[in-house]
Amino acid sequence: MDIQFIRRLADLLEKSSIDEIEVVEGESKVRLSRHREVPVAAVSYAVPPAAPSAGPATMPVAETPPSAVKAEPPQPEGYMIKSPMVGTFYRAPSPEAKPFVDEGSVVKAGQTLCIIEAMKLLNEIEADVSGKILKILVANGQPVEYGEPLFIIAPES
Amino acid sequence: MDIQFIRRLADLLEKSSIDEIEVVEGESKVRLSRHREVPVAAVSYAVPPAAPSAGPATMPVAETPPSAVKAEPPQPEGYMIKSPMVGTFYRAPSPEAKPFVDEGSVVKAGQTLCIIEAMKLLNEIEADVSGKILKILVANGQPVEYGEPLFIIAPES
Amino acid sequence: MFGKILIANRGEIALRVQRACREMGIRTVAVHSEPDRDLMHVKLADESVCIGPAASDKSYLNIPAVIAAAEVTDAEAIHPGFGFLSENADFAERVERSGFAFIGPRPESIRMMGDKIAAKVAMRKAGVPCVPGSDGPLPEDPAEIHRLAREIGYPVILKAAGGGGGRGMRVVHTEAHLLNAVSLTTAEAARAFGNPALYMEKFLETPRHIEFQVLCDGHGNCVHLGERDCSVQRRHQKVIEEAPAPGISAEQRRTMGARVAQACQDIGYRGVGTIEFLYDAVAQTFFFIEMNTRIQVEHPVTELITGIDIVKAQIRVAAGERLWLSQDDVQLRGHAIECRLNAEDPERFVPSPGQITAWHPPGGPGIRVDSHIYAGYRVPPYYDSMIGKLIAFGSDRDEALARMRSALREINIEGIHSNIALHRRIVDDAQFAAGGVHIHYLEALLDL
Amino acid sequence: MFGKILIANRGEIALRVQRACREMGIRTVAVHSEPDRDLMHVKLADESVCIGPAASDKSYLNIPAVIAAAEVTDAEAIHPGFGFLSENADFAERVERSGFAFIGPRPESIRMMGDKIAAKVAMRKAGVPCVPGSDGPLPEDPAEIHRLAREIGYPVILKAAGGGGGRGMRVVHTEAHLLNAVSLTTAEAARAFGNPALYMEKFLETPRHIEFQVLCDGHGNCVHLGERDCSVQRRHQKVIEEAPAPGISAEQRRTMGARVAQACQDIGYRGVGTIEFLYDAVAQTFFFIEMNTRIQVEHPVTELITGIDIVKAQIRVAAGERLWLSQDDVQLRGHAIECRLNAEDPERFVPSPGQITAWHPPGGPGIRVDSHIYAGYRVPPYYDSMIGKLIAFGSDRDEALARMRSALREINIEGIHSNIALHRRIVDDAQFAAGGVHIHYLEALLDL
Repeated sequence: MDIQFIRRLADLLEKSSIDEIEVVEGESKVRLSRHREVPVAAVSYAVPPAAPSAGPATMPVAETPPSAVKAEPPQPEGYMIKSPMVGTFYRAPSPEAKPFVDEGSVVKAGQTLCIIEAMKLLNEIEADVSGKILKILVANGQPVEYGEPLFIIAPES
Repeated sequence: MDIQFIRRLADLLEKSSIDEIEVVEGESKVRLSRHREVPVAAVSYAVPPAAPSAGPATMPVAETPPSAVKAEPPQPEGYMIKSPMVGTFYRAPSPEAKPFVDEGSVVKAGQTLCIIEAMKLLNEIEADVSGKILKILVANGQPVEYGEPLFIIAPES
Repeated sequence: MFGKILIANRGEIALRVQRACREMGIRTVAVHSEPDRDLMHVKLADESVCIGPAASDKSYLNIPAVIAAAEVTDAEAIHPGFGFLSENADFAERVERSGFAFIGPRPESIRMMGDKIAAKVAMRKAGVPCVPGSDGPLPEDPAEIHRLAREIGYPVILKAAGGGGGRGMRVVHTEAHLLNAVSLTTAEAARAFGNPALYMEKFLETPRHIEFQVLCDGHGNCVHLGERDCSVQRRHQKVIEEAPAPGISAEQRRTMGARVAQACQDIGYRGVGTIEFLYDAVAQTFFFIEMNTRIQVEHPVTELITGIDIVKAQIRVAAGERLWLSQDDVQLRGHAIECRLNAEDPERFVPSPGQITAWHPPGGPGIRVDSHIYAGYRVPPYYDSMIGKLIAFGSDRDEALARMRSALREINIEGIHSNIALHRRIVDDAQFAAGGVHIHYLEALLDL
Repeated sequence: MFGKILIANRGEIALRVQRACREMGIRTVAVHSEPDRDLMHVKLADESVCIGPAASDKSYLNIPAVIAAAEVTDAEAIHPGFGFLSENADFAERVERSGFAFIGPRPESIRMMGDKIAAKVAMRKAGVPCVPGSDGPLPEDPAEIHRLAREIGYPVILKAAGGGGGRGMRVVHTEAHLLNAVSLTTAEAARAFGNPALYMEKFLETPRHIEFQVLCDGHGNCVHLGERDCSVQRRHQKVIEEAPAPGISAEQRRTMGARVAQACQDIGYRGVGTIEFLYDAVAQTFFFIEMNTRIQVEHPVTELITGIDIVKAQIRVAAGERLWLSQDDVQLRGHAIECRLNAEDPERFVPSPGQITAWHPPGGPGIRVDSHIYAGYRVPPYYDSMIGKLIAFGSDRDEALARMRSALREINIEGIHSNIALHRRIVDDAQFAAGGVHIHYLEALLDL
C-alpha cells in the first residue's frame, strides 16, 4: 500500500460525496474520512461596526452575535442563576449599602442575591439553591436581558 | 484490490441511495461510507409544465433539465459524434434519397454521415474515425443543438 | 426626531420598521423572545434585548419587559408593529407614562376603536355610513325585535356583543325564524362569552372588503391615502390585497376618503389608521365595520401607488411633525397587488414551521419583497405563519397582475411548505383576474 | 404581437428580457454557450438551445448559430440584449433577411451611429450640440492646425480616428505644445491603429456624463424619457447611475429632450436608444458624444421614474405598434439610483468568478433587484463580471440614497468577491451624496 495509492484514495474522497474510505490489505489498513462543513448555507449578516463609542455602552451583549458568546473565556462549572427579567442589575439595596453577596459568599436558598430594576420597581432576585458564589457575571448598574447569566454557584452537596 | 475497483465502488455509492459499502476479499477489505445532505443549497427552478403539445415538439432536449439526460437508458459504449452546430438533422441528401448511413453501416473517416441544415445551408457532417455505426441518436428532420450527440461508432481497432 | 426606537414586534413588520429607521438615521433596539435570536432584524439591530421565553404572553405581550428594555437601552420611542401590543390601549398608556413616545394613536383613540359599539357611534356621528342595525343591545320585547328587523330589512345577522372573530353569529333570512334564532343565539352567547347581549345588523350576502388608509398628525390635520381591496380572504384572514380597489371611481374615492379623513379629524386621531368597510357593489354603498389603529400588513400596496412611505410617515407624526402634505399632494399612480406568504401546508392550511433550506425571492421591474426570512433561517412554531409579502406594481392592474404571475413563477422556498401554489392558482383564476371579487370568493374557489 | 422571441444574450439582461416576455405572454427561446446551461433564464425558458462552446466568438457572437437556433425553434423575433451582437448592423440585417424581426433599430441606424463621425454629422444636422472640433481629419498645414485650436479654444484633445476606448488620445493645454503633440500622436496612431489620421476636439476637464433615453416607433413618432446621470465611472465603465440627473432643470430637460427626440425622428430611428452627452456644469451646456442603439444596462432608473417598462416598449415597437404615448404622457416622479454589482476583487478590480454559496438580495420599499444569480450558481470566467443591479427608488434623491445605503447593508453574496464594499463607500461619500459629481470623481476617490 504505497503513498500513490493512498493519494488516489484521497483524491477520490475529495471529489466524491463520500465521507469515509477504509481499505485493509493483510496487515495493512488505511482509513480516510472527512467531516464536512455540513449545514445549509446560512446567510450571515454583517453586524454593524460598533460606533466609536459616543455614549455609554448600553447592552454590550446585544452588539455581538450570539455565537460569539461561546468564544468567551470558560466559566467555572456550577449552578447558573439567570435573570428572570429585563432591567438594571444592582448588587446592593442602595448606592451606599454593602453588596448582598460577594464572590466567595456562602448563601442559602431564598437569600437575596441582587436587585433588578425595571419600570422603577426594584425586584429582589433570590438564590434558588444553597451554596457558594463562585462568580458574579454582571457589574453593578449594568443592564441585563431575559435569561442572562448573573451568578455561578457551587451548590452544597 | 486496485484503485479502479474502488473508484467503481465510489461511483456506485454516489449514484445510489446506499450509505456504506464494505467488501472483504480474503485478507483485503474496503469500506466506503457517506453522510448525506451535504451540498450547498442550490436553488432549483420549476421547469414550466410542457404545454399540452399544441405545435410540433421543437426542441425536446431543451425542455428537460440537463441532469435528466443522465437518467436516459444507457447507450452502447463507443465513439460519439457530436453536432458541431445548431440546425436541422437530415439523414439523406434529399427526401427521396437513401440515408447516408444506417445502424450497422461500416464507415471510413471522412465519409459523410448526415447533413445539418442551418440558415438554408446544407452542412455535410463527416465521420472523423472509421468504424461501425452502433446507434443513430437523432431522427430525420429533428433539430439539434451544439454538442448534441448524433452517432455512436465502434471504432476500428 | 427620535434618536433611537425600540421595535416591540418580530418578523417581517419588525424588519420593515427597522428599514424605515435605518433610512431615517434612527438607531434601533430589537426586543425578542429566546427562540427569536436569529431573526434578521435582531441581527441587523444596533442593540437587541431578549425579553422572555417563546410564549408570547411572557415576551412580546409582556408589557413590563418591553418597557424595561426601552429603559435599559435609553430608547426614546416604541413602535408596536401590528398584532401583539399594537392595539392595547393600556400598553400605549404605560409607554407614555414611562416617558417614551408611543408610535401610534393616543390611548383614548385605541380604546374607542377597540369598543365596536363606541366606534360605530363615533363614525356615524362623523358622517361615515355604518351597517344599519340595532345600534345597541336588542330589546326584549318580541314585537320590538320584529319591528327592528323589518326596519333593517332581511336578511339580518345576530351578533353576540361579547363575540368576535366570526364566533357567536347567526344569519336570519325570514321573519318566521327570527325569534327562535334570537333565543338560540342568546343562549349560546351566554354560554360562550358569559354575556347574553345580542345586537342586530343588516346582513350583506356578497360584499367586498374595502378599506381606507388615513394619516393624521397630532395637530388636527388628516389626509387619506386612497383605498385597498382585501376581499380575498379565508376564515377572515386576508390572503391577497390590492390598491386601488377595482371599479371604485375617483369620485367615490374622493367622497368616502374625505369623510373618513374628516371623521379622524373629529375624533382627534393621530398616526396612521385603517377604516374598514363592507362594500355592496350593486348598490355602490360602503358600510363601516371597524377601524384598525395601527400599521396594516397590506400597507405596501398603498405605498406603491402613492409613493408615500407610510411607516416613515407614522414615525414622523409620532415625533410631533405637522403633516407635510395636503390631500391634493396625494396622487395615485399605477396599481399594486400583494400576496401574503405563509409557512403553511397548502392542503390543510396548518402552519409548517421548520428550517428554510433555500430562499430565492423574485426580482425585476415592479417587484417588491418584504420578508425577514433567509436561507438557513428556522421558522419557529410559536408565532404567526406569515413569512413575508410579495408585492407587484404596474402602470395598471393588468401589468401588476402579469408581474405577480411572473414573480410567482420565479419565487422559490425550500425546506418548509408555503402557500405559493395557492397564490398561483388565485392569480391565474379568471374571476380574480376580472377584478372585484367578494369576500366569499376564495372559499368558493377552494371548495371547487 | 410576437408569439415567441429568441433571446440572444446571457445573464442579467437575458433574464430581464425574459421577464418582459413572460409578462406579455410571449414564449422564450434561450440560446446559450456550453458552460451557461445553468443560467437562470435558461432554466426558466420555454425552450433552450446550446449554440456553441464557452468562447463568445463561437457562441454568443456566432451569427449563423443564433439564426439557426431561431429557425429550428420557429421563433419570430430576436432580442439582442446589450453587448455581443446588439450593435452589429450586419447581424441585424441577416436577422431581417432570414425573416425574423430584429428587436432594435433598423440596420442603417445602427451603422450610422457606429461611425462616430457620421453620427456627429447627423446629430449636428438635427440641432443636437456636439463638442466643438475639427469635424474631420486634421489639416496638414501647421498654421491651419493652430487656427483651428484657437477657434476651438484650449485645452483641446487630439484623437486618433482609428482609436477608441480611451486609447490614442492626447490633451494639449497651450499653443506651445500643439504641433509637437500632433506629430507624437500621429506617429503613435500610425503604429497602434495603422491609421495616422487625427481629429481635434475641445477638451472638457471635469464634465458629467448625462444621457437621454428615447423611444421611437417605426412610424416616425419619438418621445424622450428624460435623462440619466452616469458620471460615476472607472476606466470608462459606469459604476453607479441615477435619474433624473442632479441639478438639471425641467427646462433643460424639456429643451434637450425635444432636440434628441427630433433628431431621432429626423434619422428615422426605431426602437429604444440612448444619446450620450458630456455636460459642462458651469456653462450648463451639453455636448453629444455618441448614441447607443440598444437597451442600456442602466435602463431601470428611467423605468422607475417614468413608470414605463422600456423592454416591453422595445418589443412593442419592434412588433410594429404605433407609439401609445405622447411626450406629455411621460411624467417623471421620484428619483432612482442603480449600483452595478460585479463579481470582482474589491482591491484590484479583476474578475472573481466561482460558485456563489449564499445570495441574499435586499428588499423592502423602493428596492428593485435585477440579477440572474442564485445560491449554488457558478459565475463562469468567460464573460462580463456583472452579476446584477441593485436599484433604489424614492420620492426624492435623499430617500433613494437612504434606501440604497440601507439595501447595501442587507445585501449578502458569499463564495465570490464583489464590489459591494466599493458601492458602500461611494454612497457614504459626502461628495457623491451632494450630487453632480464629474466623470473623474471615482478615480480621484480611489486614489485617496
